[in-house]
Amino acid sequence: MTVQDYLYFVILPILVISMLLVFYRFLKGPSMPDRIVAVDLLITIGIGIIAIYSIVSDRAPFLDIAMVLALIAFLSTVAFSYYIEKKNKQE
Amino acid sequence: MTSNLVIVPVLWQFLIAVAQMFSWFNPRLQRKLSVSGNVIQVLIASWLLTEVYRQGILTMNAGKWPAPFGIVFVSDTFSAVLVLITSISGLAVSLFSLANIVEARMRFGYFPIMHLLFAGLNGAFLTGDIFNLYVWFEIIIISSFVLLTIGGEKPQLEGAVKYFTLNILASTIFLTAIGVLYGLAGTLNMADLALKVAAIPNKGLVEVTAILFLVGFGIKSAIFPLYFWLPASYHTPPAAIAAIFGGLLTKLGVYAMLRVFTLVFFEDPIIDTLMIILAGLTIITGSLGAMVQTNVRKIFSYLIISHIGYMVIALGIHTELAVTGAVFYMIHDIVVKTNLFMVSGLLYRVQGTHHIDRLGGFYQYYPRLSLLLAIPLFSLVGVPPLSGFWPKIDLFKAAYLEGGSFITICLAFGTVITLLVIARVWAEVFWRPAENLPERPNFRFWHLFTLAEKIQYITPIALLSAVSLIIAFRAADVHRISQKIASELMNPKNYIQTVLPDKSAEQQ
Amino acid sequence: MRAKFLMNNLLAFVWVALTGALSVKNFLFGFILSYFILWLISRGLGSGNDSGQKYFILVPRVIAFFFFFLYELLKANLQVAYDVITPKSYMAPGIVRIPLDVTTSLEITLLANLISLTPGTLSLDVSDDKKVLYVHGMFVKDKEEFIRSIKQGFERRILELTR
Amino acid sequence: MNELLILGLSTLGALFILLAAIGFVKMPDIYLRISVTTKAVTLGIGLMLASAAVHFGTESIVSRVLAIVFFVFLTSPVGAHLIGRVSYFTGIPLWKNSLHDDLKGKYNPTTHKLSSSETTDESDR
Amino acid sequence: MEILLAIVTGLLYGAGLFMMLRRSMVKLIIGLILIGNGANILIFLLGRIAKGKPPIIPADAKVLTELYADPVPQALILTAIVISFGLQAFAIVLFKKVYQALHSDDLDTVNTIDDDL
Amino acid sequence: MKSIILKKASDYLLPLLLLFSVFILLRGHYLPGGGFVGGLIASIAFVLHSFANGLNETKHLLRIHPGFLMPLGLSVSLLSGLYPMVIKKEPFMAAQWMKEPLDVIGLVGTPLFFDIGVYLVVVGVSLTIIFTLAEVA
Amino acid sequence: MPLETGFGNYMMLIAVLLGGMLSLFLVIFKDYLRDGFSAFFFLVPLAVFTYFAVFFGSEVPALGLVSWQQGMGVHFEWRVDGLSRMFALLISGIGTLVFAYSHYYLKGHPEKFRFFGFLSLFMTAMLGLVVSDNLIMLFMFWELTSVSSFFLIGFHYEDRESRKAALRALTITGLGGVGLLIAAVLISTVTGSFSFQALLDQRETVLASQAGRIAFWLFILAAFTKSAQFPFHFWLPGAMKAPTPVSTYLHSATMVKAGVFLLLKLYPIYSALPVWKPLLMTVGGVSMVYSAAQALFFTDMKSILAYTTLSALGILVFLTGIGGNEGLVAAAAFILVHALYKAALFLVTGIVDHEAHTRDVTALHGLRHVMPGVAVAGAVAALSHGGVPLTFGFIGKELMYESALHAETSPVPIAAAFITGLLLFAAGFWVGFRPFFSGREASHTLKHPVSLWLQLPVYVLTAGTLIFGIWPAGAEQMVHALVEAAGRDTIKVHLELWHGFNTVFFLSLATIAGGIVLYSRLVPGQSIALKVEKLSYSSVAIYEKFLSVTKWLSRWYTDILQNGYLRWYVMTIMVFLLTLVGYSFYHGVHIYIDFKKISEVTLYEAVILLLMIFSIFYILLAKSRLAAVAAMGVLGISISLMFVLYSAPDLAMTQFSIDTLTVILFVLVLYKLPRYINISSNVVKIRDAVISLLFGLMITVLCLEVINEPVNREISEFYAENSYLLAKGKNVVNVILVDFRGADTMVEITVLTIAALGVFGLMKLRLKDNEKTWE
Ligand code: NA
Ligand code: NA
Repeated sequence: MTVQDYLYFVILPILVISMLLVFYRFLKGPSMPDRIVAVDLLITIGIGIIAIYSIVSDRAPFLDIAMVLALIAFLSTVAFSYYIEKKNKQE
Repeated sequence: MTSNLVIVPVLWQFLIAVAQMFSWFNPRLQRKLSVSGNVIQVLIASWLLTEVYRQGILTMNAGKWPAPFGIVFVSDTFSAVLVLITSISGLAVSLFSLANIVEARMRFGYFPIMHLLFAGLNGAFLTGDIFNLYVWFEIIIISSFVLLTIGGEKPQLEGAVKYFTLNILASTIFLTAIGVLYGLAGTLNMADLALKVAAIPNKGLVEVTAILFLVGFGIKSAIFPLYFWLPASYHTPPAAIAAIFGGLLTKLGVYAMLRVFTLVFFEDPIIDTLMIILAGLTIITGSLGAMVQTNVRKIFSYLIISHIGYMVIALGIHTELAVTGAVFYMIHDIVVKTNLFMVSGLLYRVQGTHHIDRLGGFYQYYPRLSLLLAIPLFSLVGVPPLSGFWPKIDLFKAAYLEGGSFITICLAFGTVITLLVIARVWAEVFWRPAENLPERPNFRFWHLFTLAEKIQYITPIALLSAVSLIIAFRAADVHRISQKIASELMNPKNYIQTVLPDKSAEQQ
Repeated sequence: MRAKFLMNNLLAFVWVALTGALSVKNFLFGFILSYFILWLISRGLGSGNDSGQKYFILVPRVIAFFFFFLYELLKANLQVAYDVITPKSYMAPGIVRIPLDVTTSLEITLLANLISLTPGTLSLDVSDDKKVLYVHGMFVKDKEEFIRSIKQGFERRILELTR
Repeated sequence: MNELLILGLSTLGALFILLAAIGFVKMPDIYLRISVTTKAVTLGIGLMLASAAVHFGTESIVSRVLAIVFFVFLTSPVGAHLIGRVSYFTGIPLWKNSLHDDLKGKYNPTTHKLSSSETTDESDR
Repeated sequence: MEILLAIVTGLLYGAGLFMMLRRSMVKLIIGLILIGNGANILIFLLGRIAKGKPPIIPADAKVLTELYADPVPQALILTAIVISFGLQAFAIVLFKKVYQALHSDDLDTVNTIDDDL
Repeated sequence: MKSIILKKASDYLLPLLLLFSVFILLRGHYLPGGGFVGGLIASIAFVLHSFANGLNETKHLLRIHPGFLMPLGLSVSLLSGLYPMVIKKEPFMAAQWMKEPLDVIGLVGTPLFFDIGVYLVVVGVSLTIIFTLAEVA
Repeated sequence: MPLETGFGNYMMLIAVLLGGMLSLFLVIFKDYLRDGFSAFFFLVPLAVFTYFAVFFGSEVPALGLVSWQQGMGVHFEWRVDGLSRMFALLISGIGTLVFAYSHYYLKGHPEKFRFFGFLSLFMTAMLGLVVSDNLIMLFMFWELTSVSSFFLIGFHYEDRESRKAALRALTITGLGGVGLLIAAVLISTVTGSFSFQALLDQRETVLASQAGRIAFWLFILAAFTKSAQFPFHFWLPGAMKAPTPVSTYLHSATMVKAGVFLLLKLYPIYSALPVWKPLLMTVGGVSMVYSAAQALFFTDMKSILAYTTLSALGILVFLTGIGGNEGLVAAAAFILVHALYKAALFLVTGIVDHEAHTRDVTALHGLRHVMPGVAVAGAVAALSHGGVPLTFGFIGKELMYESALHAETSPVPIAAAFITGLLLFAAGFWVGFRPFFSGREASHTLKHPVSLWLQLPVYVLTAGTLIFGIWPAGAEQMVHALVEAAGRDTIKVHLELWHGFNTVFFLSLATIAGGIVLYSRLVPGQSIALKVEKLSYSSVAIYEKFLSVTKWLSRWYTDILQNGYLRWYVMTIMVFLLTLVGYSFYHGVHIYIDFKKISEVTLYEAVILLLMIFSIFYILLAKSRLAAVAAMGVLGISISLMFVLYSAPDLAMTQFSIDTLTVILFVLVLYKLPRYINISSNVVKIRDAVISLLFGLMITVLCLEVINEPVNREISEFYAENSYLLAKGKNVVNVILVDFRGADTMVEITVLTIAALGVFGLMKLRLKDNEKTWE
């Protein structure tokens, strides 16, 4: 078993299973912040998947995607928080 | 022949728009740029047409990449003629906007967006690449959305929701069709597609693709039963905007269909039959709709639908005769429909309503103006020898010879109803005495207009009326051009050879 | 002025890191680029007024701080991991009010982020007068001890860095 | 050597992430969920990226990985803070077994101003 | 794999249509976005998919020689995504404006215009 | 949103993101990235700043209305296409490259300027849309 | 036949267009002309009359051609033979009289010059029609007569009835016009041109062809509508809303005869059809009897004349139907006869109306005292109308009886002709005799004597009636030429005053006797006419009913389709697409999947797709808007990851950044909205779900089928090879975007710009009330 195989057959499955778990929480909620955190987590795990995938496929350019994800994922969290805060102020 | 001239009509509009965006806070300058720019545009378009007439099909390989690898712009006679007609209509609309569009709208980008719309139209007419056609379609769609909603009046918004949704749906179907086509043929250049699609053994899939294109373009051209967005929206924006829409946008769909269904997809009896049925139903639906409307602009809107049917006939009857008639009709229709919506704007300006039951007395007050307005109205009807009449000869002939009795009857029906509807408009709007005119909120007597305003209202209408009269009295010339276009469309070999000189050489 | 110069250098380094080409020219390019960006946004950044000397003492402290942080991170992570894995819960969560000694926004932010980054604690908010930090903790059996650990740990070290 | 390092780093990272995911599902209230996940995942990602850096080994990749890690470490606690405070004043309750709530009543419901005063409300529950 | 992807594509189109057939304007926009995504994936899928072979020429090479994913659909989708973004942005704002004018998210309140005016 | 933490973080994130966006823009010809993504990242940077500091701060910082970046970017792109056509008598958009690559930036040619135009337009567009919405909403 | 060339051709063109030129002159200069200027207008038709009278002898038909739309086969192709000459002379001759008459009749009328404009335009149309030897040219002038008639009927446009009548006339004649156009086109598909001469030359081929036979019915439609034959007759009485000179000129003497003209012109081609004779005789016969009877129900002089005109048109069609020498001669003579007496009667009516301000025969009597000359003229015209010997009307009636008598063995035709003659006699007397000669005292007094401008035209016409009545041989040559032209036969026409004591003579006597009895017994009254009109089976009523039903149906049809519900529109379009594609799949695509071309599924791919599927369903079912938006975020991440897996790094980046921005947009917009609505019933949901499912299925199947097909990678190979070497970039996607397909990107950023400008304008622009377009 090469490192590649290990990453492919062990690490990637672990990561996608984590994704499923997080997604389960997304579906379950119960509150909106839960879902927002879930989305944020999914992105972050996605970064991990991309990192591993770049090793598996031996393509460094994929890491750049991870970089972009890391940079701007934060903004949706900010936006959702902004939304909830503003919405609450209305009431 | 390769020539950069092909792209100039597009780039020129871009330049005007950019210059206007830079003078965002100076609507006066924008107005001047618009009118003078469009005058030059007409010259450019005439030049292009002359060159195409002299040298044959012109191409321009963007980025110097040979077709089919880069995007190629192609101007055959059809494209060049449409660019010219668009430019003339554009000039008229540009003049008409000066008085018809309130300055508030100009301060929010009316002019640059209008010019980008023209750039889009010219681009769509001139491109030789199917995906590039899609992006031009998008530029047209988005600018028409913006023009439709600019000002944000309630009826405009309501109309826009429908216009928007259904047109986006159309684009998406179009995009899907492109995806499928690329999956099948692996190319996007239309001439190359012509060669490669012909070589695809699975004709069933090609037919499905053709249907996707048909529906996508069908929505844009407002054929039955895909036209719903048109009567829901065309009567809502200011007249100058409605004039661009009414004259040009649906015709673009027809252009795309004519192009794609003569170049890429070969004759398919099922689609031909379908097209004939659709053309007939389009004529009938539009006519019936026009009969019952009471808003002048809605009447015109339904007439647009009805007359789209005339052009769609050519797609059902794949003969040079039918295409000649359709192309001739298209040339006439662009000019006249643009003019009609400007007429509706003038009527509104002096009467303060679009409603046929409240309009009236126009003849009584403005007999000479009425006479001018009668030209587009009766040109539309096709009272001989006005422009709408000539293409009908070929259309009727083609319909009878190849299309069968159904389409012939529909064509006759459409002709009679158009006559009735316009006669009714004449009787109700021009003849019937007006009531309570001065009490209306937007009412203003014509003689109270400033001279500049009068000129800005009259010149464009007169310009387009003159063009339609020229079309009428030089019908044989227009007919000859239409025949040339039809023959180019029906025998695309020359087109393919010009775009793909190497490939065609290989094949021989 | 000095702060800006530092910032500028920092950004130029980041540029070098990003492009991965460590050369004088690249650094200069990054410098010019970040100069431009700083100029672009100069109105938006609060003008720093810390003296320039710090720059030289700062480096060793930063390194020490970094290792302290790593240690805390690992330790707390294991603690939480244990609690997540084992079915029995040892959790005693709660929101705790922590009066602050740090005063500048930078210090507060640094502190809050570090607290959040270590497992089991989460900075919820800072009071509008910047005097109090509200922290959610997973294991707050003893509130005073909890407050003390934060004040003695992260806050003290941050103050060492910035003052 | 490199391979072992990759194995170690990625395994550790994957475990942290898995742990965070499990915690995210298991934890009883939003604050705990945020608390558990933010850092575990941040750490996990850092380790994953580190293994990639080891794998490619080039200067540019390493510096890029460092940059990403820096970004993540900078942004994720801020995000956690934002979501956490928003959760609080939208009234999402703490877990029933929570011991303290010093924030209770400190937010002005209309202005969202947070006061620093030490009122009597902070008593244990 | 292609089968699954084809199913997802179909699902996106179907779901988009279903949302467009609702009365809520927000749902309409979501529907349009879904169909748009569907179209992108369709182009992607029909351009044939390839795993782990981005069409980027390696630093030490001058041409792409080994297997690579077809870059054309990618470029098309990129253009399409960007264009849809423009349209979506406009749609969202249009919708906001309609809501301001009509105080309703219900599409059935915007059909006065088809009656005579 | 009033959050000291966010505000402080955004002070650092803004220049970082902008830098990053230029990085992404310039490398697009060789590696993933380009004017479009670069522009998006730049605009996201400003949006983030506006979330943290309020719209007026961000506008103040930008000096000009972001809308003017649109015609600016369009002209840059258009000119990079027109240059070969008008000056070199070649087809529209026929790429013109400098003979030798520059350091750091690499080979400079009209496609690069084209991409810069894209970048500017994207920044202008995103910011115009979002600022308009944020102001009115 | 000599073909005119050069100057002669242009002379003809000028003669035809002279009226049009006058019309154009009036449009431009009418505001600068003094009222009296119109006194010169009659010179225009007079010149034309002279031209036709002098330059075209009856011996030789003349042909000519001024080429116009070269290549479309449409030219100013003219032919002057006996038929067109007679019509041309009538048009220009009566035109001269009407022009002169109108000069005084409309004295001081503010719209006088408009009136003359249309009148002279009409003259051009009518002249063009009768000289055209090109079917399209003929159609063109035919339509022009309809249009100018429309404007003339609507001359008093402020009157609702006038507008209605004008519309009605245009509807009916327009219908016929379209028929004529199609007929012309059909003929051209057989003969290869629009030339009438070609049609004549190839008449056998035409008759044998389907197109030729369909064309026949369309020609008939055109002729019957124009010449107001039953059941299309109802537009003509309404047309009497036009000023009296118009009624004289258009709706009695000339335009309405265009249909008859067409029938006569087609006679050599279509009279060979077995249906010709029965069709024309029946329709003409019914028209003549029915209208003659109706004429007696009115008291308005013009209405009476309108119905007698209808009857006369019926007679003409009837006679054309009989055909042969006798029928044609009778028809030809009757055209002239009718033109003379009917024009006179109309003009007399006009004088009475002008002087007494009423046209009600029951209110008029003894006018002989105030306008003796007019009274005599009226009486002469009435006598001619009744077919009394020594008037031209007598000759006409004799010929009609004779041909009716010989037409069939059945007595029906002659009976119909006799009844018609009887009724017409009485009707003519009511108009031409009764207002002047009944009663002792004049019902009205005049302020001035009747102007000579009004009287002279009447005298000219009555003189013609008398001259030809006494000396019928004078008209012989014209009638002969017409018959020769129509019949394509050289026969000798002999018109005589005295035919001896035969059946026809006794019938004539009986007509006069019966007519006198009828005239003296019947009291004019409107009541019957009103009753007839009220009966729902009268033509007008049926027409109106038809119109309203059509309108109702159109409204219903239009509203069903365009019902305002966006989702209905979407559904219709999609169902249409589904049906077409479904049909195409069904008959043309063999559905199979080649598993060799399908790659295997791995866990992580499956999970990512699962994530996509779940988030899609979540979006569908989400109760909260924000949750739906968040799920869109999840969908976006999954799509990005998929793009990463399948080697599209640029796509992944872009997709992700765009999704982030979209979330921000939603967030900025959504927070002020009311509750997320969910109103559809379950039935509707299930229906929509089924449609959506089918649509999705269609896409899935389509995808799988396309994947089966072979791939052509010519383009992408070119990019792979040349991206670096020629375009100097290594990220092929980016090189495509900025170089290979840079034009797409140029447009794309423009789209974005416009969208941004749109958003800006939409949110920021607030129109003031006076800037709004909508009321
Ligand atoms: Na679209
Ligand atoms: Na923590």
